[in-house]
Amino acid sequence: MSMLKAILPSLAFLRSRWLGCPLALMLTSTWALAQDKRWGPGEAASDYGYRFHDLFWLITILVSVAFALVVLLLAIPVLRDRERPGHRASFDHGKSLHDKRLTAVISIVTFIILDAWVLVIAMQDLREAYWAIPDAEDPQTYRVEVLAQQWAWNFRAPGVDGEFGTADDIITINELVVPKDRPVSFNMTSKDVIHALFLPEMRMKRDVNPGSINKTWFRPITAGDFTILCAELCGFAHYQMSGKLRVLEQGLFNEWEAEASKLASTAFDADDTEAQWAWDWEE
Amino acid sequence: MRGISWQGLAVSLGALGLLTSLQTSDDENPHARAPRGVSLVVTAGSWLRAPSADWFAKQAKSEPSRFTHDATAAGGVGGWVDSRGEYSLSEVEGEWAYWQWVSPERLTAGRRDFVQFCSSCHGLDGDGYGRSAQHLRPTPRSFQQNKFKFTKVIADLPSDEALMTLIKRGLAGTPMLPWDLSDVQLLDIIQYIKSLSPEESGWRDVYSQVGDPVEVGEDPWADIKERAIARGREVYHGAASCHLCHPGYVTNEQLRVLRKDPEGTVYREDLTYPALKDSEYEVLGRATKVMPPDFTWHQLRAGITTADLFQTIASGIKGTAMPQWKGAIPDEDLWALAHYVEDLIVSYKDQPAVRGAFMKGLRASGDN
Amino acid sequence: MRTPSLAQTLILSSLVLTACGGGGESSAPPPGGGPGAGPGGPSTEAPANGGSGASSPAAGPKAWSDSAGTATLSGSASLAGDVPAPIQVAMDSDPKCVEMNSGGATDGSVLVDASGGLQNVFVYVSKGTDAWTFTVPEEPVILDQTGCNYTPRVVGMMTGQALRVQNSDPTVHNVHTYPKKNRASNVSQPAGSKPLEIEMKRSEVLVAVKCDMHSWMQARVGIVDNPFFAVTAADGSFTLPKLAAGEYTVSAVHEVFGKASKQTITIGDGEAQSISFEFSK
Amino acid sequence: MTSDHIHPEPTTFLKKHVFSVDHKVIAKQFLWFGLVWLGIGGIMAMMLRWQLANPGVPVPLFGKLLFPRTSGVIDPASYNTLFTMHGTIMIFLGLTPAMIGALGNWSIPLMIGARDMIFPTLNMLSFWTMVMGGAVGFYSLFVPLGATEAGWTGYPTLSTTVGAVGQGETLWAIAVFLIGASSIMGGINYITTVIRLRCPGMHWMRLPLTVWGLFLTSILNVLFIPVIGSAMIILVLDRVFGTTFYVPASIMSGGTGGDPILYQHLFWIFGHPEVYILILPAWGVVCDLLSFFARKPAFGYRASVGAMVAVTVLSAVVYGHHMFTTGLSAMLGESFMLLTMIISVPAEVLFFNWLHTLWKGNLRLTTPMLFAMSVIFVFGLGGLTGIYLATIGTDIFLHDTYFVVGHFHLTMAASALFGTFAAVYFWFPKMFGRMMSERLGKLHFWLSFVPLVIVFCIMFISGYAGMPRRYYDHTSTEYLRPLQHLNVATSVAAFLLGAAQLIFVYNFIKSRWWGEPAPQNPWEVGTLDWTTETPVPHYNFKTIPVVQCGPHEFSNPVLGPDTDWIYQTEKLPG
Repeated sequence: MSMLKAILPSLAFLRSRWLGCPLALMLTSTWALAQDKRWGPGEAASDYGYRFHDLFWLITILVSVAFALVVLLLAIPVLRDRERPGHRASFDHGKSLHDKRLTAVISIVTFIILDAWVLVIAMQDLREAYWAIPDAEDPQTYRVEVLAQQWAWNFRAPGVDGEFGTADDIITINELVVPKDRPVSFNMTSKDVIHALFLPEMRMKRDVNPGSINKTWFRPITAGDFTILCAELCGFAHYQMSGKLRVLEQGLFNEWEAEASKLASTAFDADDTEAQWAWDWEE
Repeated sequence: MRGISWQGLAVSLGALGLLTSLQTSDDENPHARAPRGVSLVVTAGSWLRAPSADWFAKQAKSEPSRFTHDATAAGGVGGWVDSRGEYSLSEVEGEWAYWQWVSPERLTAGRRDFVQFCSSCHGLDGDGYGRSAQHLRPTPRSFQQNKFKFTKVIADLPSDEALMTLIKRGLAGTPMLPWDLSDVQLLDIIQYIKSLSPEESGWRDVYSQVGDPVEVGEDPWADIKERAIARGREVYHGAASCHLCHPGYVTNEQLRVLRKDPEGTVYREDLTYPALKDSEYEVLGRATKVMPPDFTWHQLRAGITTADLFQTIASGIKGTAMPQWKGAIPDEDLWALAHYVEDLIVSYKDQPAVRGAFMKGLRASGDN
Repeated sequence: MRTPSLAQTLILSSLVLTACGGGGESSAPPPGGGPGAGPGGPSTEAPANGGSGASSPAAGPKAWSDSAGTATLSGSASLAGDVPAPIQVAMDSDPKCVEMNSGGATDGSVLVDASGGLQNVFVYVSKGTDAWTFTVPEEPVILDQTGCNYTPRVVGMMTGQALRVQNSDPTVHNVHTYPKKNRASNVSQPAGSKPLEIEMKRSEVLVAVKCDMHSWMQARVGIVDNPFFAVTAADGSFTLPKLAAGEYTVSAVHEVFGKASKQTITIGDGEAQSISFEFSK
Repeated sequence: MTSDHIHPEPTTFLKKHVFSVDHKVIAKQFLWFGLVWLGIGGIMAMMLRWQLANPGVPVPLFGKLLFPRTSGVIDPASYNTLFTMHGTIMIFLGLTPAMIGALGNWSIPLMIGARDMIFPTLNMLSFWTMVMGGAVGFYSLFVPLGATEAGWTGYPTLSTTVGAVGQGETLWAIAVFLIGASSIMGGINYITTVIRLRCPGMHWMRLPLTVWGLFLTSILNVLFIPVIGSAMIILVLDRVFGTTFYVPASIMSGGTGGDPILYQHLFWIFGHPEVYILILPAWGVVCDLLSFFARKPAFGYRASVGAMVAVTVLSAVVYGHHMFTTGLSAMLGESFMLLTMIISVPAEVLFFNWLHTLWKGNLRLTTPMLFAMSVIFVFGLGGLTGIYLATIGTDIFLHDTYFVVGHFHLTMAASALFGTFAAVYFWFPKMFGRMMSERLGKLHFWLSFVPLVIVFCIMFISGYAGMPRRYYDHTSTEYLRPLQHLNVATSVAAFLLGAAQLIFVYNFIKSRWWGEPAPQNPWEVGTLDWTTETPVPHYNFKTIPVVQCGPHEFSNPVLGPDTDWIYQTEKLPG
């Protein structure tokens, strides 16, 4: 009886608004929310971002051709070789040497065109860009420590003195400011669960694991405000773990850094050791 | 062969039962937590034991001041003091103290949601030092301290509605997100949080008062924003002397004029920077310090509309150096301050170039 | 500004619909709807008195009358060791304060005279007054802010007595109390404001009062359940007049050096005794 | 082992229909079990799509019943639970029993000419262990402090007490363990049965490819399920007994700690073969059905078998591509990239053989044939998009976005599901003695196939546009808000897809009891399962058959013009 009572309101919903309501809701509400629709990831703002674009579209072309071939080879028999009176399939086990050779050749050629080509480019990309983490000793490199937590990004930059663990370290939450045209190098770890630092406009993503330090980098080439997202399920507020990445022109950045450092040292409480979490940068 | 298989089945069922029973034992206090530094071994067990209504019933007997026992109520056991409850009970020293009966089911539900959603920062026992709270400044609220910064009430404690509003809006620039939870869930969590007050403090203190958020009322400067900003600037650097803690957004010269100080008066060094202040908020027993925000730089936590700012300034920020201003200066000056601060935020925050030029202008002028 | 599309109108209406459908979230009234707390609930308890033990003996306390107080306890507090050099306080954040302390200002937390007498020690009877109930004086205790300092720096008052904080300075202060057992408050007091009345409902010895705007400004308030308390003078001396005959525990607390060891005395009618407290760094 | 010792047919209801040791009954049990769970998992998917299209809007019809505390709105925790359980249910409780449990139990003994599985009791135990796993998994939804919400991958430390304090996660791990145990029991049974119980003349190269697929799947099951089993046991130890295998020292205030990455390795050593565990039987079915309905021998039988064996072997060494962003060393990353690419070679061989089988055939476009051909389409789409993810350069951006969701749904979910549908439509007449409605079947096919392709193709666009997966509400982030229209479109297509399954349910139930009685061999196919009567008698074959030819002797000229097929028990003329 109580079960029935619990169900009844749902049924009332059914009676009063019938199917039209949920459907109308679904079709309209969120179309309107998305005022400016987007179909791609937008312009890349990092120097290696173009590599994703190039490789992606290269693969897309290759894959499209391959898939078109599959569909074609699927469609022709369907249209041509349908069962009809008097029609009989050709008998072919594909056992002949010719067939075996054909199989081998086609597979290997497909592999070379589809995979090996992409593979070579990808390895090149990795070595030249994604995994070419800049030297932390280089003064050009802007270093950032990331301490992820449920559900926020803690960033720490060394400030004007260029050293971590000092009073002028710039600590920000969910907001990162970096200089344009300088490599930004990350050392990342987490307080609790695995997160992933995802900068979509920079085409950068790397997991942030508790218990070990992960490294990654990018070099912004466009000034402006960008997005920081979390790309590894980190609990139920995962979707809210976003932040803002601000890329400033070099001159403006230096000013910003000086000011941020000064404010940081004003806010620094040397006795509050619990608040200090910088670590050594090891190569 | 068949016999052995049945035995295997029985054994696996038994093992399963054992595992589940290990987890569902309610005998121990789920708040019990090993001292910090002891490995997870000890803590894991207690983490997993979820309290049931029975648990609360037991607690009510052992801790009568936390949970009242009411034989007339259907559930037998219920809630604790909430001075805003509709069901008044006793009169203490001329003030009405109210009690609200909260069912153990709601407490249980509240605790579950608290553990699931809040405990990673606020700690399992609400001490404000969960795993994700390490190194975090400002610190998450400890519900054993019962001080709340941004509830915008003048009284000691916020009402349920005020807390709910805060949780729903979140605190900008902190891991306190705007939580997508339903009102029912939030109210249950809030009831549970109240029960975390230590004896004679917070919601378990008969002298505590619960207030509504500062009433916004009408903005006296609604149509004359420019004048409001000018007046706000005067109050900020004059009667209210906000620049003692927050940055002054004027040159020394201008400050002398605003404060009608004689020529040659010297103000604090770093006038254009905020000054670090003590707070009452503790981590591991040690009070932390809090930086008054530079409105052109830092993110404000509790909203940047004029009304939000008015409420925050009027009520002050509990536990920090920011005092209650309501009553200390006239409301229209509070509104003027709100307008001025809002103007600072709109004009300079998130615009590094503009802000840089503005601050440089202040600092470069003459005798700063 | 675009005109709202049909879609947006639909959302709005659907939101309203869902909002209407989503009611029923308010908490249910307690069964019976009546008062919820029964015997054993904290509501029926008298407000607890913290600290110095005011619990009543079975016989029940009787009202205190001044005629019973014939004994006098006097004494002194001293600091062992060297006299610490006064610490200069920089008041440059507020030129008004600098102006009022043109001779320079020193930190007033430790004031020791040449013979070692320690000023601003709060001395009170912490035990032995259970036999009486005391009426709380109606006149408030005054804590003035003058010259960017609290005057007096240490005050004592009875539980429930009002603390009136007034601002005689031409500048703004905020009165921030840091109690552990009482309600904390932090209210600003611009120049010319009317005095603030702060209530402390539980006894608590040495509640800090600070002004966050002028970080050097500090005061201490001792709140006790009986009228037997005193603050040591510049030479470290104090007097507790009008004690009744009996056995008492007397405690002394200093804001920097903390508690001195308690002393138990037995005093007879009309007697005068003297005790001394020694603090160390 | 092909002894003629036959137990009498059980007579009690319990022995006959519940605790039966007959492989046919167990196959039906697995089928019903799997279909019910596919339904539950599907409804969960519908709820997920509802939330994504209408963030924060109450679920219509049954929302208030399921989420009373939020008056019908899926809250973020429930959302996480839903997608975790959707994944777990679909893989472990839906496809595994329906594909491997039901299909394997049904077709292996029948197709190899055996009277039952070699270990009938183990077979029954396998089913009931899975039921127990399902029950524990289902119960985990209702325990205090919340159901599991760490994703079907259950990465620590989110799945340890650090991230999930509730018992749901523990029960989830136990459920996965139990289901794994069931799969191992099944796997051992299948392997031994195929090795030992093949009837005379059924040598390895005469096995139907379905059996090959199931055989290789079973090998993977037996090899790799123990790995996830151990991972789950360790997880339970960490959760319940306070060990720290997966919890690093840095987050537990001292002591010695473990490493959460250990779990990822363990999980994916199993997890990647799991993809092939689900897809290999589907491949086998597709190989066979294409040949059956194109009335043409399976092109390159040996090459197909070789390709499937190669995939089986390689599947164990490519798992690292799931962890490209985890922080693998550059050397490992590149090696895994290369290996992953190499696994596409056998897949290409299979595609080539499938397409060649169809070429110049005599196509009967029945429902099972349509589903089998659609596997080529969806697996082609899914497999080819795998290249983006195998390539680290593109994976860095696409990892953990909807691109991945689209990819793996097409490869392992849609392909395996359509393979299952093909198998169900194909064997239904033999199983239940009645024909399924072809008209409804084709309707079901088109209404499933088109929306399914739309759903997952839109996901490719969303993923390319940078939409991360496992987000409760994409409109809460400015960057993702302009992608909401994609979510809405996906959801609309997904609801159509979901609704189309009602046709299947109707068709299945109606045909099961009220369908047209099936002839002995409606599809005119020569494998051994079609040589027995319909319904299949107790112990399948009165006498153990003797195989004379391969399974795909279609349109063999020696058969003469009147017929284009021959039973495997018959000798080819001439």
